Amino acid sequence: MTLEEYLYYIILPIVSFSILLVFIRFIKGPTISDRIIAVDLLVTIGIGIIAVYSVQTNQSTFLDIALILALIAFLGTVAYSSYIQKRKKK
Amino acid sequence: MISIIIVVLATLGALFVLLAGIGILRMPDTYLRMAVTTKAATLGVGLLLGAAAVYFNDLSTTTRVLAIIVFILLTAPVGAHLMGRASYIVGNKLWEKSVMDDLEGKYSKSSVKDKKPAEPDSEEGSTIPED
Amino acid sequence: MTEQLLLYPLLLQMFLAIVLMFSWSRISWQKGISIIGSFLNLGVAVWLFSHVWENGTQTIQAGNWAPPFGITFVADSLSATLVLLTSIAGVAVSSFSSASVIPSRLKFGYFPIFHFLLLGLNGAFLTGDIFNLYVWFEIIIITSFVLLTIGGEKAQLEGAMKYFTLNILASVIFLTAIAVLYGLTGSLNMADLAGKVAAVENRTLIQVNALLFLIGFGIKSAVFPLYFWLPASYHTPPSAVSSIFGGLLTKVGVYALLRVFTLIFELDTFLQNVLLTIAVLTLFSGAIGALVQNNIRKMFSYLVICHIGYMIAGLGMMTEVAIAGAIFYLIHDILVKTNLFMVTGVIYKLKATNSMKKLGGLYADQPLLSLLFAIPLFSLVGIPPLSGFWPKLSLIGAGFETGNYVLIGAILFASFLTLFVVVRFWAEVFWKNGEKVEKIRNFPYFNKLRNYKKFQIIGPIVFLSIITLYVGFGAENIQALATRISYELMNSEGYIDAVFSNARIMEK
Amino acid sequence: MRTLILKTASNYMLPLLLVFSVFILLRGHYLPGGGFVGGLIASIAFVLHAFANGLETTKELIRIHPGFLMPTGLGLAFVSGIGPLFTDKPFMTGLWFPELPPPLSVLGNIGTALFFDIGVYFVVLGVTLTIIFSISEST
Amino acid sequence: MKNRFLANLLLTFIWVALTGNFEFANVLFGFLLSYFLLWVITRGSGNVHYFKLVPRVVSFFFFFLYELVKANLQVAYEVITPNLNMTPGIVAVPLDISSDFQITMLANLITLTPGTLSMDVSEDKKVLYVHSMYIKDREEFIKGIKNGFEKRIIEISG
Amino acid sequence: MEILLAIMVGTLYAAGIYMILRRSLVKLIIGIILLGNGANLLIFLLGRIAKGQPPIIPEASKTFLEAYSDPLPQALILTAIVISFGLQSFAIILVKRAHKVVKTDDLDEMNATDEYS
Amino acid sequence: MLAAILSGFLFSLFLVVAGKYFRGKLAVLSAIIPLGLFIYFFSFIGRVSNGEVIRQSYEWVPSFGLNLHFTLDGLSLLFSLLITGIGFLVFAYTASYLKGHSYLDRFYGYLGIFMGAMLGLVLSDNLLSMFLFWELTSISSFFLIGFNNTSEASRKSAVLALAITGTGGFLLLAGALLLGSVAGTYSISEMLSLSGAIAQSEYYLWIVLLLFGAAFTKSAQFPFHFWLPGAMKAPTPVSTYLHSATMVKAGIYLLLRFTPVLGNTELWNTTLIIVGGITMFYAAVHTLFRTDLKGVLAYSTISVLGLLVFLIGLGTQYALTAAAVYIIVHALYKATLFLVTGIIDHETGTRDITVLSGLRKVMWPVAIIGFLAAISSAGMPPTVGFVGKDLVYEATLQMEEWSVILTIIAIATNILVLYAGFVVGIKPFTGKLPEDYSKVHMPPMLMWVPPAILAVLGLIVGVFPSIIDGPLIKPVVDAVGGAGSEVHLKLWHGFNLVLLLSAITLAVGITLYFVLKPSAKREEAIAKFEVVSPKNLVTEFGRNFRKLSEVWTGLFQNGFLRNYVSTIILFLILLVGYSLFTTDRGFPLDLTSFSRVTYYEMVIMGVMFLSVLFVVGAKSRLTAVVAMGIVGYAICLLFVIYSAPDLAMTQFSIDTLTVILFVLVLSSLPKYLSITDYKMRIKDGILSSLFGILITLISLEVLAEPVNKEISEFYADNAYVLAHGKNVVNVILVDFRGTDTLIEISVLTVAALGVFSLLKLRLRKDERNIND
Ligand code: NA
Ligand code: NA
Repeated sequence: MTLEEYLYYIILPIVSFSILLVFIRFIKGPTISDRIIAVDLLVTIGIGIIAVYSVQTNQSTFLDIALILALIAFLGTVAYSSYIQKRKKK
Repeated sequence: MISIIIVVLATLGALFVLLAGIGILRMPDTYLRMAVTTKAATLGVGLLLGAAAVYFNDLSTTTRVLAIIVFILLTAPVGAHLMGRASYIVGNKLWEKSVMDDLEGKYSKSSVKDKKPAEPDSEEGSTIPED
Repeated sequence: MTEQLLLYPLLLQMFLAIVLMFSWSRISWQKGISIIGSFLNLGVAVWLFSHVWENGTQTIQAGNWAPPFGITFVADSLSATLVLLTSIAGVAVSSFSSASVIPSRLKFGYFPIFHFLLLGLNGAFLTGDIFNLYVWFEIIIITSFVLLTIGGEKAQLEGAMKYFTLNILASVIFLTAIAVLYGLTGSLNMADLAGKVAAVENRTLIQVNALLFLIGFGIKSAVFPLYFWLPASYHTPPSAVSSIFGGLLTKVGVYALLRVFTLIFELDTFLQNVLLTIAVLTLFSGAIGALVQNNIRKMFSYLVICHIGYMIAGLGMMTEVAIAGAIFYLIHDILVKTNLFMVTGVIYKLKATNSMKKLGGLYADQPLLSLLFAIPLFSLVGIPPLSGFWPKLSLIGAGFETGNYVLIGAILFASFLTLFVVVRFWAEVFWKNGEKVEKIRNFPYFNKLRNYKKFQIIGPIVFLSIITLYVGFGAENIQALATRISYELMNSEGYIDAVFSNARIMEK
Repeated sequence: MRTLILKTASNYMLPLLLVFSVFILLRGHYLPGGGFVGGLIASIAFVLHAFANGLETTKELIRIHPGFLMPTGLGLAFVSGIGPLFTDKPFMTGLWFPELPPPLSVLGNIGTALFFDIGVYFVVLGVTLTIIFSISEST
Repeated sequence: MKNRFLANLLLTFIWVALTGNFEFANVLFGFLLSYFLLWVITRGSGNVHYFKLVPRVVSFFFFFLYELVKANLQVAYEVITPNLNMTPGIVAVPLDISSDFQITMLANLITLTPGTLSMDVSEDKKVLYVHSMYIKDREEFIKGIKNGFEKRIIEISG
Repeated sequence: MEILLAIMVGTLYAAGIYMILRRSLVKLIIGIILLGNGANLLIFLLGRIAKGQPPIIPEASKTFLEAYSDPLPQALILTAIVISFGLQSFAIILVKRAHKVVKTDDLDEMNATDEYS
Repeated sequence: MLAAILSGFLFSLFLVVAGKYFRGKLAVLSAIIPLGLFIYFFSFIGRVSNGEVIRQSYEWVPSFGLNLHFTLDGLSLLFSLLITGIGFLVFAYTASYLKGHSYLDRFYGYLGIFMGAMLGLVLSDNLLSMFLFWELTSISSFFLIGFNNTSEASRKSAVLALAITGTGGFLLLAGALLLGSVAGTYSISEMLSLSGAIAQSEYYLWIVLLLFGAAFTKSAQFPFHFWLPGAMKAPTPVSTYLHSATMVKAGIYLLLRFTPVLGNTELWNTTLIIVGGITMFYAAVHTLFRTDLKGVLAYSTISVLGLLVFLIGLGTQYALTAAAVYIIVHALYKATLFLVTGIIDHETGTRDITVLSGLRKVMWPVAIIGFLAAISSAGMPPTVGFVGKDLVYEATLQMEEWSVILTIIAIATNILVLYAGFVVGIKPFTGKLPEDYSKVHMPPMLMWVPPAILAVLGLIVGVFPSIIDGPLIKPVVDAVGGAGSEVHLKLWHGFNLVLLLSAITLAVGITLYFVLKPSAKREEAIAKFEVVSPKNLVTEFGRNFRKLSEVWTGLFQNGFLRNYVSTIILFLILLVGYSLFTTDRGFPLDLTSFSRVTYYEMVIMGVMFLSVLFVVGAKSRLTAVVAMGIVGYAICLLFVIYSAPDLAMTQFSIDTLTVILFVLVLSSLPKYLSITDYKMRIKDGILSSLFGILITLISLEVLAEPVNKEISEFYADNAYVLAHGKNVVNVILVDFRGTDTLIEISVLTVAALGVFSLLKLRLRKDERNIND
């Protein structure tokens, strides 16, 4: 089994499956916080997928996207949390 | 040799990611979900990125991978902190088997004390416009 | 100097917009820059027009990339004419705005945005690239959207929501059409597309693609049943804004339809029938819509719709005479509608209302102004020999030639209702004794304005009226232009040749 | 939203993100990135700072009005577009300058395209900040 | 001044690392760029504390990694086994450390290690509220943190 | 794969229109965003897709050595995305302002401009 | 001739500038213009009566075939003389009638335009220029009818008149264009030789019907006649000039002018006889029921117009001669009666025939004038009216078919016209002078001399009809019925059937006058029947049409954005769907060309798909926004997988920013609304699903088509070599297609400016009132 195959048949399925699990949590909620946490986790796993995919396709360029994801996704969380609190205050 | 390292890193990473997935699904309250996922995912993704760094085996890629990992380490806990705090303020209940809550009453009197048990996914807030 | 002449209208407007942004808080500077700049632009447009008239279609390859690889700009007679008309309307509205728009609005970027709008219009008329056209459309949308909401009062916002949503819908459909077109041909250059579209074997897809363009541009041109955004919004912004909208915005859609359906797609019978049906229903709906309005700006808004029908009719018949009629009408309509919305602005300034019921007595109060206003009004109706009359000759004539009797009926019907509506407008607003409307305190009544401001407001109306009279009495010249444009459109090889063989790529 | 933890973290992230945004901007011609993304990241850096420290602090930090960045960037892009006109080349023709001395040599080939991209960077930064700041101020 | 210089150096390093180009020209460019950016964002206000960070972050990193892995395994066990045998709760942990940086670092470390989550810091910066999955005894838990991460942080940041 | 993407594009278009047809202003904006995403993906899809071949010329070479994906649709989409962003941000603010002035989020209550007056 | 026509226009233009000087004593000077023109045209009588046709031509808009070609033949000469002659008198009369009126200058302005237009109309040899002047007469008459513009009735009448004549104008336009395209020319004189071919053309019916429409509306034929009584709201000089002597005769002129081109067919003659016959009788009967002097005159005018149409329909040389004479007759006596009415109105302040009497005691010259006109209208010898009436009877009697019926109608009409003439010309002056009017005095000279001239002229021509037969009538008959006509007018034909009929007419008419006094009761009585009158039918139609317009307009522009969107989408689905499915072919779907589906792509797509559904179904705004975030991130991942790193970066950054924007804005918004009912959701669901399916099908079909990558390859080959960049997408953005980018950042800038102004600009309270 080559590395590519290993990634394709073992690693990516596991990660993809995790995505599904997280997405189920997103669907189930029940609170908005749970959903936001789920989305946050999805993005983080997305970084992982990109890492694996860059290896699989031999394109290190994709890692730059992962870099941006890592930097920016955080801001979404900041915004959401600020929003939930703001709503509560009223 | 290098492939083996990659395989090991990738496998471990994938497993930790999976762990985070199972964790977020199984854990009974928001805080516990967060507690599990923040780190499992961070570690898992870190390992996957490490695998990539090893695979490409050049300096600029490695530094970029390190940068990503640093960024995640920097931002993930801050994010978790913000969400945890926000959830608590909003009134997300702790799991019923929780043993203590030192934060109780620390936020404004109204918000936590008379917390309506977190309205599952209802619209937060009133219909009165703010301004 | 003249090699890149066709870009000057664009560059000048962009330059103006940037300079105006830098003079953000200095309103009086902005007024001066805008008016002087508009005159400069008029000069450039006249220059470009005469250059194109004498030397034929001009092209420029932006970035010095050979077509179809870079973005091509093309000024054929149609484009040059529309750029000229835009610059004429630009001069008028720029001056009109500087005296009529309230200072609070001017302080928030009115002028830069206005020049971005003119930039967008010029760009849309000059580009030879379909995606680039999309981008120009977007700047037109966003600028018009901002101008529509500037000041943000209730009616403006409501109108803007509808305007925005439907125009975005149009953009999405346009973009969808571009996607399909690119998927089929791999090209974006319109001259290049002409050949590549013809070579596609799947004609059904080409027809579908043409329909998507038709609907996208149809929304922008405000034809039936796609016009809803227009009556919902045109009466809400300051009249200066309404006038540039009324004169030019829908015309961009018409221009795009003309361009796309003469250059890229062949009009088959089905498409022709679709266009003709649309034209008939547009004439009908617009006319009777105008009939029931009490707000005079709304009334003119519906007339904008109605008269788009003439141009679509011309396109739908697809004969040289018919297209010439559409072009003549286009020229006439830009001048007259711009003017009329300014007229509504002056009326508002005189009486502080736009309600036909409340208005009145204008003829007694302002006889000379009334006579002045009569020029665009009766030109709109097309009382011969005023400008609106001539294109109808071509259109009806072409209708007989092609046997489109229902269309002729619709043209006559719309003409009649236009006449009726305008005449009733005259009777109500100019003749009737107005209700005693209570004077509003602090309202900038026209009579209270300083003389130079009055001039800035009336001057543009006089300016456009004179040009309109020229179009009417000098119809021979305008018809010569319309015929030439029509010829160029119907024989698009000239356009394609100009893009490809005249393309001058300099040493890299 | 001002928690100590976020505030501290954001103070460290600001310069980091800015460096990163310039990095993305400058490499755009060779690798993924460019003026857009660069500008977006830079603006996100300031927005984050504003979230954590309050808008006033961030505005003090930037000092110039973000609105000013828009005409500046637009002007820069415009000038690099019309530059070629003065050498009798069409609008937007790329002009390339001779090799530069260090440290600017790291930028590689310098041409109007680079200035254009920098213009884009400023516009995007100015636009985003104007929008976000205006909203924050009005709520 | 010294602070800024160190921060400048750190940013330069990051620049060089990002670009992966260690030529002198690039280092110089990175330095000038960082200098400019720092000038932009530190005019008027703010003491940016980079300079203190560099060595400590590096040395601390490995300790942290160890904690991370160890605790992850613990959580993994919890997640994978059928029953949930947790005793979660929120504990107020009194702090000895006082600087913003230290507190933030501690909080983040606590969050990153499994089972625990920093919820908030009190207004007076004296208390850190921590949510944990396993609380057998409050004092014992507090002691664990104080002897673990907090002690380490004090050590490395003096 | 293309077939899935095509279905996805259709879904985005459908969902976008459906959301625009709701009465809430916020839903309207969401609808517009969905439509925009749909259109972008459509350009992407019809420009033909390719896996793992970013249109970036390898470091040591002057041109592509192997297959690359079509860069033009990507550039078009990039432009479209950014433009949509500008429009959407303005629309979002408009919703805010409209709500403040008109005092409703309900589009059905925003029809005064179409009444005969 | 051009100068003659233009003089009217130039005069009006001159008044715009110098109007205020013409409001006072100078007003009478304006009559010099029509007088001069009258003399000018008068000078042509000799040449024209010798059969000469004078032509002048100027090129104007040759590309439309519209040139100013003027022809002066008998027909146009007769009309020109009427226009300028009556014009002269009316101009002079007006100076006194509207003396001191503050808008006197405007009035002259309109009159000037009208006169010019009317001259242009009758002199044009070019069909299009004729139409042009035709329209100008309508417009100028609109301004004249509405001259008392503060009165609502005046305004309504003006609008109504223009609506009817305007309709006719458009029919004329269509007819002219059709005729022009059939004949291949717009020159009427050239058409003369083509009349056979035109009559054979398949469009002949349409041409005739369109021209009839124009003529009937302009000349107030049943059922379009009703605008004319309404037009009596105009000041009396207008009624005199336009509505009896000239403009209403434009339709008659048109019919006469086209008789040689289109006439002599059964369609032509029968229609004209029927319409003219109905009109003349119907209108004549109506005169019995009017109490307003001008009302009576209006209906009698309509009746005469009907008679003229009727005569043209008869088409014989006699009939045409009768028509030509009657045009003069009518102009002379009807103008007189109108002017007299104007004097009465001016001096007494009323036109109510039931209260007017005995005025001879205070204004005997006027009484004489009225009497002369009345007997002329009655057709009593020795007036010119007698000559005219005799000719009519001769014409009807000469007909081979239906002559009895036609004659009876003619007699009945004449009786009633006589009645009308007496009521207006005699009744006000006879009997006792009411107390109220004892102070009434003579009008100024300027007012009674013009009608006097006309009345005397009527008498002179009646006694010596040969004055006009050679110089005026014969050329008309030649022009219309073909050269070489024999026209000899005589007052006395000897005792014959015609004389008997005349006697009967007079006897019955005079009896009727004495028996049937005008009364308000009768007028009210007939009003009950007015419900079904053409006027009411038209106004009713107008009202219903307006309602329909409101319904139609409201149906589409109903204020609900979602209806607008659904209409547009439905339209798109129907058109595109039709086009996609009607072509007979299999659906070309080539699955083999597609790439392999991997599970991770399926997972991403699945997540994305579910998120979209989640967005759609979300009950909470924030949930929807969060789910939108997932959609965006999923797209970002797709971009990564399909080799678009730049897109992925941008998509991700922009998605995040959008989330921030939403979050900042949402916090000030109220609850997420879910108000639409179940049915609506189903309906919208179906509509949007169809739309989505359509897009999917189109894209799949496009994917099956061959690809052309010429341009992309050029980019790939030259990105580094020529543009010095390796990220081709970026090179496209900043170089190959840099213009796009430049505009795109402009879009962003404008959006930001818009946001800024939207959030920061607060109009002051007083500014908010300014909707401008
Ligand atoms: Na063609
Ligand atoms: Na008309």
